[in-house]
Amino acid sequence: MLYREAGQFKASYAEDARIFPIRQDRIGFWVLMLVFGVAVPLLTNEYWLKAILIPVLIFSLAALGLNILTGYAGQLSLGSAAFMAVGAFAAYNFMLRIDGMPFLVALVLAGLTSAAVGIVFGLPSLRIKGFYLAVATLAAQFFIVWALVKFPWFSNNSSSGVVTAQAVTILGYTFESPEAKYVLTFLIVAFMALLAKNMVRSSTGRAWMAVRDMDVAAQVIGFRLMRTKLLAFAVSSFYCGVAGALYAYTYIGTVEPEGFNLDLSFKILFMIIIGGVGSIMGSFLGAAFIVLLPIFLDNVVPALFGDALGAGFVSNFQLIIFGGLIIFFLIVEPHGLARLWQIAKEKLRLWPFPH
Amino acid sequence: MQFFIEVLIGGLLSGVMYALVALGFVLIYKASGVFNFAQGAMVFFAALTFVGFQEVLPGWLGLEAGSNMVFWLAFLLAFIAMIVLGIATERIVLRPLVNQPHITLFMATIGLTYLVEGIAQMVWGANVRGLDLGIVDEPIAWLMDNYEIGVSKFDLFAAGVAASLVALLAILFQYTKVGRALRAVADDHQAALSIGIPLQTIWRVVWAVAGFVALVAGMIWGARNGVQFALTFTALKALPVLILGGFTSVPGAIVGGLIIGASEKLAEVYVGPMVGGGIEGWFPYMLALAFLLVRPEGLFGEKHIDRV
Amino acid sequence: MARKIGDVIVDLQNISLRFGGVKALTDISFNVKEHEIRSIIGPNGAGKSSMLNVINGVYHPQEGQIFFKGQLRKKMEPHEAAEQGIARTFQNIALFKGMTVLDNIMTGRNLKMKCNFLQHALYWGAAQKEEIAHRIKVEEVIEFLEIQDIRKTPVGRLPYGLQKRVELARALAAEPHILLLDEPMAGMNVEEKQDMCRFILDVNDHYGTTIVLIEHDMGVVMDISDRVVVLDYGKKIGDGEPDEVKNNPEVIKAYLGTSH
Amino acid sequence: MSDARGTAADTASLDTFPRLLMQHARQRPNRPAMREKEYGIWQTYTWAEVADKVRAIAGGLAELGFRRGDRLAVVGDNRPRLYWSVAACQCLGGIPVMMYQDAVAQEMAYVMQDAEIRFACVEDQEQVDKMLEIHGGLPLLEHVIYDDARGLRHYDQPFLHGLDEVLELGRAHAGAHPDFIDREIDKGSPDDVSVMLYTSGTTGKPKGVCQSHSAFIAAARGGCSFDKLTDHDDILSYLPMAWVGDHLFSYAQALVAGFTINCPESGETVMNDLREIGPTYYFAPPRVFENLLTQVMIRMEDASPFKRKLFQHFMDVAKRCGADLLDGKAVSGSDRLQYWLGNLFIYGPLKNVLGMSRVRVAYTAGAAIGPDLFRFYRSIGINLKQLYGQTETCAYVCLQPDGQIKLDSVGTPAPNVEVKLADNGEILVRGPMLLKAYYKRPDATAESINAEGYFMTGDAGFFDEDGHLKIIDRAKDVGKLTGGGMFAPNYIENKLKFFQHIKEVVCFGNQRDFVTAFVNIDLEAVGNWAERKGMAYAGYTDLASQPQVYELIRECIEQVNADLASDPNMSESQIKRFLVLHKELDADDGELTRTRKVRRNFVAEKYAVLIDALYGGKSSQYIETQVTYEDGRSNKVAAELRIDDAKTFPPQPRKAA
Repeated sequence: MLYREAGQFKASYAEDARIFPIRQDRIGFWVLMLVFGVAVPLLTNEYWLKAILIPVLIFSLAALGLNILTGYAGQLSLGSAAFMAVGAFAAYNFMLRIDGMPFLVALVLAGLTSAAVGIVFGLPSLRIKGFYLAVATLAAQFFIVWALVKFPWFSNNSSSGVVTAQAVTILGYTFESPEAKYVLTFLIVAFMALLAKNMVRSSTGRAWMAVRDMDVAAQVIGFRLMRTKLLAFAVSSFYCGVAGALYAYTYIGTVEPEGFNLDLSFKILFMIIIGGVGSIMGSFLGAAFIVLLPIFLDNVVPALFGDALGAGFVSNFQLIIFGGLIIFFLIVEPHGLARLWQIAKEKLRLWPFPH
Repeated sequence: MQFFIEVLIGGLLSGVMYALVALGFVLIYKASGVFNFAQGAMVFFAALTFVGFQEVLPGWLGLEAGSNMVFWLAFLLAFIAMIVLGIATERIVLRPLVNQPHITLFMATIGLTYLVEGIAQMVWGANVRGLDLGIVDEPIAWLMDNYEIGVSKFDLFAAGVAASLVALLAILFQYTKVGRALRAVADDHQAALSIGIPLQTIWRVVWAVAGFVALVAGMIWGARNGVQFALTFTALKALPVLILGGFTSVPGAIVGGLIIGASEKLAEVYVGPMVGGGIEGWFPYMLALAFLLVRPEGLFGEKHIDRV
Repeated sequence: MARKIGDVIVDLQNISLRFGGVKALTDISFNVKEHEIRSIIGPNGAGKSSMLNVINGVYHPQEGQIFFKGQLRKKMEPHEAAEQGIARTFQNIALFKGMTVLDNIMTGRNLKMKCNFLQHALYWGAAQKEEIAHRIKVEEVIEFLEIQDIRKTPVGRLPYGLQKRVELARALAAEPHILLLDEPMAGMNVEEKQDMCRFILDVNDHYGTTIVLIEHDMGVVMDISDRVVVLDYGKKIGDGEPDEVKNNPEVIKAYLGTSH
Repeated sequence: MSDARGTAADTASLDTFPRLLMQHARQRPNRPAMREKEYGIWQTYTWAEVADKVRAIAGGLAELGFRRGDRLAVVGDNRPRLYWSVAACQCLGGIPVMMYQDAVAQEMAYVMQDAEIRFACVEDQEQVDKMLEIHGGLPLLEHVIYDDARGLRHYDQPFLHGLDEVLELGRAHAGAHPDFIDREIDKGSPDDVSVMLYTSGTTGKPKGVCQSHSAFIAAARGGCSFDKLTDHDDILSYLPMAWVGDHLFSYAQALVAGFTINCPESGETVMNDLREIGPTYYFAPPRVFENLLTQVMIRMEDASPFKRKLFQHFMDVAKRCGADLLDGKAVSGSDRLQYWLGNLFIYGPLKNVLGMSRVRVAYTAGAAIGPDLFRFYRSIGINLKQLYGQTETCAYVCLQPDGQIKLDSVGTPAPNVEVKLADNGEILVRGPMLLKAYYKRPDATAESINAEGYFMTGDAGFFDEDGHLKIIDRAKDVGKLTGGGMFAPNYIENKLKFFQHIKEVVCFGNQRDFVTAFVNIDLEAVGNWAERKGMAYAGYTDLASQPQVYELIRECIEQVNADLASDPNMSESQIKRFLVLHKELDADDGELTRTRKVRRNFVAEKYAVLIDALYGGKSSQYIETQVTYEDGRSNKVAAELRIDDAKTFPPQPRKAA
């Protein structure tokens, strides 16, 4: 309906291969960027930034990581949280143990550390598939969290591995206010999302998807399974690692290994299932959905039923809603919110025609 | 030496209990190719339902709390609840997802896990409850006196129950019509369908049986550690067992359980101290993982070649 | 310039292949010459597909040797075969269902693409240049196989016949020396078959690609192949020019025994 | 795409096409001259590139021995390289002879003999094969040049040349004689014949119409100034190059105004390519607009009830005030608002989906267009207009001026064109755009141009009160019923053809007591209608014979009869009996011309038995007919055709509308 594509012809392959080939989409995209990059930090209050927007961004990044592995490369992982933990603690230690370590460098190193760990735990994927692999990734989940708790060195000998993130300073400017932290997070996430999009739309992404869709055929046309899968694990873990570091540095500040438990891994998995497996945009939609839903329920449920039901009720209700939604989406729309948006868009492009 | 044997036996016995949970997985996997991550949640649900009924029944029926009557009634009701749960799952989750990739079904059962946990706690509340089967968790005196080996009566009892349950299932599979049909289905869905085996009925039966297994497991685990959310983690214990034993093999589940149980305890006792303990959380996985690299199809699972 | 057949390029000697107890291929020898169209025929389960899988390294025979361009080939992985210039299509279509036709065909170029994932991540610059360069190649294939109008369609939505064509396109995009086609015309209607035949001949003629072909449609096979090898229950029962094969009593027996 | 309008090219002093081309190459070297959808994108050629290629091709032709005055046959779809070879040929003072690419070899053979062709430039293997087929019979034909080499690798005839090869020859030639081309261009004179277009006349063999540079340039200039076309306009070139309209719009006007012509990827993708390019200047014969509308309606029928309601509502709004808004007439505020909303929700998207969002001027001609059809497009804000002209007049006689559109007229005489009516109502025209002559047919030339230099169009018509020309019919087709009433078959047929279910109609009645009709149903429209009715049918013949279909057609005819009854001169030519033909009238069977005009007499002879049946009062008639398919194969269709009566109405005075 809003689309006016007549006359938007492509005179070069560069134009044809743009991320947003349709002008209206480009406009929409930049409007969004301005809203969330500029308007939001100026207009919203601290609660929104701290409790909603920043976590949404960070989880989007984690979900993006998992989506690269599961959505694009087709390797299910239940250990995303653990890789976030690696990132968080790696960043902490780099900052702690190397004087004058610039934050952004620490962030990258954290990602690389996580990537390295990811490769190690990705090795089984060469021999095993499907939920065998999923189970294998549980090993990562438990082992990493355990290791971070058990070896005090990681947390600089703090009790039960709790660490407090150092101040974030870039070029002398210290990011303290939620606004500042939000903008920083926003920029990093946006940038990394762009990189991810670029990877999945070029040969790397095609290799992942080929392995996902039909690994034998992928081999036969010359993709190397090992290289492709391990790369997916590495990149995925890198994203989760960076997300973990941001989680510590721009979100809650004080983290403990137990915070990155299996439950969080599942939440991230839910984000991509609901948001859209194999879709960059889906990672964001899913993260937003999963972060907002509890908050929504917390506010709405009591309002509807009063507090008579007790605090436990809401949390149980949440479990039910989560579980229900997952099943619902897997049955009704396995490609999640992203696909729903796509369908809506197709309809808009064909409007007023149905097809 | 005694100590070693003691640990070993203890490990094997708890291994039996892992096997018990793993059994539930294997049943469902064999019949419907679903890797039911919710098995742990079902254990929790079953135990909670059982104790729940134990609490409320006296009030409702004016029976004397703790009487056998109450016990068996609660058991029956819990069993029925499990059957209902099983059938509902088949209807609501599996049927719509039939012919979907295994991985999708797997994720669906993760969703199911949350759903079941939520329902269970919403109905019965989240607080920890004790569960008394009337067997005290104390060493068997005779062994203690003669060999100075501490073996818990309770563990022995649990092992006994598990063993008899396995025997029961074995009989069910071998000698009943349903059992034969089920094996047929496990071998080849299409073929089974083509010779007129009602797949969905089979699934319902299997889910019900799995529910029953979950109930027994739940009661034993519950009696051991109290009925609480932690019961759901029994599933996480069972996974490495399955990887070892193979998803499709009942004996595999048993053997795998024993191996995991024993090695885990031994590792905890002998390796644990060196690394600060608490390793049974991940040790089984590492073991299973190491094992996977050598034999991806598990101890008893059958190897397959992809045809192109 | 008429197409001329060159020297032996692939030479299989006494190949035997077993899966566990099952014997898929027993002591089979035959060769493929450069630029020729070589057909493998035989009843279902004769081991035709296994033959191709042996050639491009999906299966590894327990016995026998494979000479490729003269030298003995040790055990090699499919992607190595691809690097050697062997491309193939599959009996039951093996397209990447989640991708568009264009992306599927682009995957065929992967071995010729040199950028690494970091360059891809940054995209603008080397990666983009490369993408475009290969897109041009791919577009030629698309034009060649006349699938312009489905370029951007997800392959899942295409009818069977077109999917087969796209799979061929993907294989062609790799500019292979040897093209292995596993029943490229199975389940096609007469028109689609004619088209496919035309394309196969065009490929062989235009690019001089050597083609090894499995096909059930005897008419087609006899029309387009230079030489035909006949398998039955994993054994070779005939080999030679179409006419010889047609009149080979064993072959006739084998075929009368089946529904072909 | 900048929306800034460029300025009309300053080309007043330039009087031949080659000079115009070179002028553009100097004036706007980097603006796009041509685009072609190829390899998935719109390959773009600037004026400089085009000029360069044209020079090269010209050089190559010269190298092959092409001489001033030679004729170059050009056959194929709208391909830039074919347009270039046209220009190249003109550079050398040669005469391009365009031929319809879907013509069968024999038809081509005739033209090539008639035009004494030595050089042919054809698109692809298909055309080359035709050339080879007729080559033997054409002693004059020396060289055949092809654009697309696909499938031609093993053709080793010495007289075959790839266009690339010719280009290379040309480059070499340019090296040897740098200023040869320029000198040749300088030799050209505006009165030289610039192109020969064959009229697929409704009678007799086609005649070659010789048009001079000055004629086409005059026509093009007139059109460009009339519609203020600039070098920023875009046009989609998809109609046969051999058709005068395409030569005027895609060649002459493009070279005069300097706008961009866009060539679709293939015949099948035209609609899609139209949507991508979104031309600002668009031409299509009525049937294309008709098909589009049919498509729209069919697709809307599957839409959700809400959407259908919305669509209906805003379409009514558009009917009410759309056209007026377009013509800048006064419209009430509420209507303006409603229309604005409609534009947001329906018209805008609709135009977008049709690829007409950017259309500034759209023309239709070649046949009368249905009032509803015409109103529809104008009401949704597409400035669709009609024009009138023939091959002999460079398709340039009358144009509808913006703001004064009448549904049933073809507008006022175009700049520098005189139009007057003969006593028998035949339209006579005079002006710079008239043909020089019919090639080698002084007799025909003399017949068609009278003493005062007026060209006799052969169409009958009259001027209405505002001086807008209104066409009724071919002058010679206008006949009399035995009752004395006037019988204008086309007039009636067109009225019928405006129904979406009717594709083609042939009426009879001259020297008869009443009017009868053959009907071709529109397979797609009626097919859909049938599907919704749940009727099963096997192909055209079967569907055409269904009683329900007869009902459907009868209703249409009776509506027309009612309408005719209200027109004093026409009330007697109401249709009394009709039948639905068992096969679609087809150019391959000679029943239609290449431009899909009915060959009335041919049809009358071919189906004489049916006509007799119609007038003989029979209720059915057996018939057996030869059908030729595209690929040349042919086959018999036989059927027992039903003949039905239609209700007629007593004459009544037109009610004040």
